[in-house]
Amino acid sequence: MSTVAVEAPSLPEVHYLNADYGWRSWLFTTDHKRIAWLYLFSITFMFAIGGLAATLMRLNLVEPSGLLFEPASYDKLFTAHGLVMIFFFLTQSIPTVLGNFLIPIMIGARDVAFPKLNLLSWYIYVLGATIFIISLVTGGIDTGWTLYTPLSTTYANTNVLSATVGIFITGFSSILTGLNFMVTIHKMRAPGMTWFRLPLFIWAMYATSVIFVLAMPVIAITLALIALERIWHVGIFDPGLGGDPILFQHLFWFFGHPEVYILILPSMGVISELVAAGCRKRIFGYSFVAFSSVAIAAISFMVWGHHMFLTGQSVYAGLVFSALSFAVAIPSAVKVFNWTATMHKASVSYDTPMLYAIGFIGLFTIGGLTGLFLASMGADVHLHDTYFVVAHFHYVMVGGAIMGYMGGLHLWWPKMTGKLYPEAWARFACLLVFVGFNLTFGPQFILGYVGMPRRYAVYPAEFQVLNVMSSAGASILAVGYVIPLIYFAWSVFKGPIAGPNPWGAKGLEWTIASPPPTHNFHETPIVTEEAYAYEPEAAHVG
Amino acid sequence: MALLFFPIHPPQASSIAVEWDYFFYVLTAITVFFSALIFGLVFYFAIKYRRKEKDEVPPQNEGNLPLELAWTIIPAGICVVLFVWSSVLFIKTQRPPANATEVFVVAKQWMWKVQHPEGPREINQLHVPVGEPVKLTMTSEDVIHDFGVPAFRVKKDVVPGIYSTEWFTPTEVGEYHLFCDQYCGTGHSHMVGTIVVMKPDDYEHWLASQMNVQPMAERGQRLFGQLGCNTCHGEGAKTPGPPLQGLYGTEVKLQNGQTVTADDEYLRNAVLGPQGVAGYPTLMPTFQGQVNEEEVLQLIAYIKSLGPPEERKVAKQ
Amino acid sequence: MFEHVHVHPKFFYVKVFLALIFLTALTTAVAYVDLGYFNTVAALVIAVVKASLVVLFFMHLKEQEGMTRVVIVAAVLWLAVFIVITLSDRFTRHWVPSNGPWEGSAITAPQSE
Amino acid sequence: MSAEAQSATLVAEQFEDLEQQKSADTFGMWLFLVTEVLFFGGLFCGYCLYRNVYPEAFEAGSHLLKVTYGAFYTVLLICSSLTMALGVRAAQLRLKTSLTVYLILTWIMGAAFVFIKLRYEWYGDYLEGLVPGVHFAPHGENLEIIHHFHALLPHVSLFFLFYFCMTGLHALHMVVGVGLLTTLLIFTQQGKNTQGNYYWVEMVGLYWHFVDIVWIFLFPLLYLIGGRYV
Repeated sequence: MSTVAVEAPSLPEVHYLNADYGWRSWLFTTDHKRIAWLYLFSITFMFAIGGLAATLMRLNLVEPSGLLFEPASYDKLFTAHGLVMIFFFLTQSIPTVLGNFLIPIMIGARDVAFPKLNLLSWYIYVLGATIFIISLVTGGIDTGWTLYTPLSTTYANTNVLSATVGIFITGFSSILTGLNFMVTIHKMRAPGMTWFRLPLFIWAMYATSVIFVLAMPVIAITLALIALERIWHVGIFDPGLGGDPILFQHLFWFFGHPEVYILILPSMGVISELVAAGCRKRIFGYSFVAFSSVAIAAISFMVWGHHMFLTGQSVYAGLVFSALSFAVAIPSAVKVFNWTATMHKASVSYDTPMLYAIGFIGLFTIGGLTGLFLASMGADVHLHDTYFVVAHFHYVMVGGAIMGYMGGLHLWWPKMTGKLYPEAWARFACLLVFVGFNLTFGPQFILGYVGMPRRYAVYPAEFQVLNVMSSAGASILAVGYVIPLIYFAWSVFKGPIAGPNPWGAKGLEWTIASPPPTHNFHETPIVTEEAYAYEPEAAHVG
Repeated sequence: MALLFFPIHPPQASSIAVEWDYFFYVLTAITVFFSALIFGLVFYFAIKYRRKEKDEVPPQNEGNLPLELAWTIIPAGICVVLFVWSSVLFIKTQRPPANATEVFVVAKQWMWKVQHPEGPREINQLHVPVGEPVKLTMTSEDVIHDFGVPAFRVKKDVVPGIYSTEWFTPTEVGEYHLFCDQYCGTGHSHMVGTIVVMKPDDYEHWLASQMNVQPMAERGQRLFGQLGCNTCHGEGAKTPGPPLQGLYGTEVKLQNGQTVTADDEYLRNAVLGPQGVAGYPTLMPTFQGQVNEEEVLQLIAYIKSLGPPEERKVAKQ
Repeated sequence: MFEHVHVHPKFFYVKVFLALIFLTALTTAVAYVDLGYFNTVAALVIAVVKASLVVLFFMHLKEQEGMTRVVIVAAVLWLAVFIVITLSDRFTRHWVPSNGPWEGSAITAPQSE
Repeated sequence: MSAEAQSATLVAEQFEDLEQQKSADTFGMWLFLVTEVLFFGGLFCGYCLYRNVYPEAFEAGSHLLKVTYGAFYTVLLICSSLTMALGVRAAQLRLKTSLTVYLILTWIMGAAFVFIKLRYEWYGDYLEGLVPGVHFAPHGENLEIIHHFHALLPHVSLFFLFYFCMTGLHALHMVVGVGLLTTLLIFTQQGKNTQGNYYWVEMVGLYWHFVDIVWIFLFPLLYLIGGRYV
């Protein structure tokens, strides 16, 4: 039953955006949809900071001797880029914006389980981000986002302390968000909404929340230990006092590797939705895709040592980590194959969300496969800490996570605002992102293979051509990210009215008005069918 | 390979590099194959099954169990093969041959300090003869560094408080990049050097041309005297400490009942933070702060020079 | 609404309490006897028993729904994985892998100098 | 039934009924405790590692602690857990007076724990120079063992690092717990906890028991293992 609007749609008279006015109605709101907006604004701001740092870095690398900065400043730039993007943008991006907005609606609830806690999470995030930004503008931090000891505890003389305090605080925002989502998904589902009727986005968000709850506390205590060591020099990571610097890496990566799945899993969930909506088809092998999310979350906790093959970690521990790292590739492969199979004999739309989904599937495949190089200990001996690693995780984080986030924003923007964005501009921006992205990070695979180490402010002259290509790509990529900012803002005021279901997609969120009313549903919905229950034309006509 | 304006291939200058590249090519082939497959299918489906009418809904299907199993098991099989292959390769890189020439590396912010047992010392340079395995024993004075040589396809973190080892057999004469691959602070990108691989004759010539060299063991012996180690560990010392002749490589019984092998790492710990050896009073003070990492290595070289474990006889200097 | 909640008699809690006090005395006493390695084992086993008593009876885990139990087991399991693997690295760090059957003499040179 | 109307005001608007709200809140609390397990877990992991690397130093460190304190705290916390559990029972039975009494007893024991820990034990440790780090210089009783292995000193300092971190984090949780009990007492006086919605008491109880469990592990790990018979 496709309900593509025929008559001119109109906005509902009362919806969550106009139910109340004034800054109080936003800053003290407990409506999950408004909290999603609060996050959207704050993380876009952080993305701008992280993006600016990236732009300056790429600009600097145009010259082998550094175009703009001394190494000291360059080091602060890449540290700021990494920390901002990981802890203040990607971790929040899909969960707090799309997750907050959609989870209650998709499961047929009025709100998340703990709306006040939800708002509190945002305030904690803002507090942490503010402290972090202050530490950046008052001198920055130059340890790399991995904060390896003893560099971060003893030798760095930048604002390590205030930056770690900022991240520490933000971590609690994520813990509370994860807890909130888990309880919501468990306890707030509408009648009839069984686990296997849930949209795959919910499965992915659930897996992500599990990681939030289990991994984030560990980074919190680790950062606390860094602070302790820095203030009192107690020796926990200082070999001179009997400490073990590699223990820090264990603690860090026990959090750090699940963290990268926090970044990619939600995006996988979004892609499932985009592919289903863009193909008007049930996702091929629903239960395999659902369980692969859970499998990824579970295995992700046991692979952290593949970041440490060359640190002097035990070869035997390395073997275990390597084997498990290969194992985590399999559920990811299963997802990719299933998305591809979904497109078989489908009705593939060329709307922007589907274009992002197609981009994601390809780029994530490359990102995932190059991960095999780094999961294998033998290949890691040469590729570790080179630009190959940088290229690999950007294919996953940018080509994967951010493509998914952008695609999701485009799919649900009409739902969030009730307005349509200009489709032509959106497709153009998507193309720019795809081209710019590949030009930026493709050459970095070669750079890494040739041997250029990451985090180099200056580099041997023979690497220049590839670096210039990469920087050129980055400028295209930057334009690709600025254009949506402009047309999204435009669409809120001038965009055509979208109607409740502009894509003819399935799912509870498309059954309610756009923008939705404050409590989402006028009556608690009763779910009687599976997710993506598209009905073929024949049935429709008959 | 200078077909393009930029290098696409690092020099292949060690025995491991050949094997490594072979593995890398296979991985690359797998990556290209699957990426092309997925891209190809996605684009093909996107074009062939494009939406033709605005409210078209395609026929639905649930999935296909054999297909699901196929694309679970085939990648798993590939992963198993790759895992075994890569692990074998890795273990080779981790176990230096016994006849390797030893070179000692101490990293500090931001330079590489190299000592050859024969005496020459270098900074940010390492001269080695072609065709002979070289084993590096490395440690750091401050933060974690990483000794990486792209042309040899080897690298290893250099961690303070630990001796890490790395080995390679250079196969091509030439000069190659040495990079610090682990971010180590402001001067990270300046912590680079050159590995000079020379013909054996040239290498001998180079060794001979180094002026005023004193072998590491001799330096160690001088330090041994200066630090007063003789007082307890020397011959006929009044307050006897454990004798050091022929100690290297033997088993040592500690006061806590454990037995450890007297290797480089044990000796380093014994100098910097002595543990009681069974049968002797624990009088030895710590030398932490009095000797730097290079000097510790010289002391170890001296103790090592006092004879191999088999012959427990006094090596008279 | 809450009428069907199961209320335990006071003595139920007092029994658990007495068991906990007894185990505390036991663990303290055992610590004064030199059992070598077994001291650690005994202390940990007693601690686990005490913790289980608290979780099962004071915290009513026995009466919680299945999912809560899964969550608790998962947390403990995760912590165990974390600690065990981290320790396994530290204590096998000095093991050098022995020759494998796959190795020719090309790589590993003769073991004598 | 008036209870029906009464409960309607207790249900937050996102929930369908009190049953759903209760089960969501309880599940949320258990999840929170899971995050706490992993929060402490980082410290436990570090402790296990160093304890196995430097067993003598950790035993020596343990020897310098006063086991009387450890045992006393354990008994105190177990007692407070009992009163807390009985408090939850009283709330289930809607007995306002007994609930108040049990909560006050728990409060007193919790506060006593924190007070004795800070005022006597930690302060005593401080006077004996047991604060870890570069200034670590023990000069109290039982130091023969350290003189015997003077090279152990930095590693004993590591033991005290874990001792202060773990008991400190635990004490911090006790302070929070005492704060929660205070709030509960106020609510109880307002009659909020004895009208059927006892689960606020139950959730604070869960937290309180969890903090007790942490101590159940800290006591043998820090005060007992290997440190008593040397």
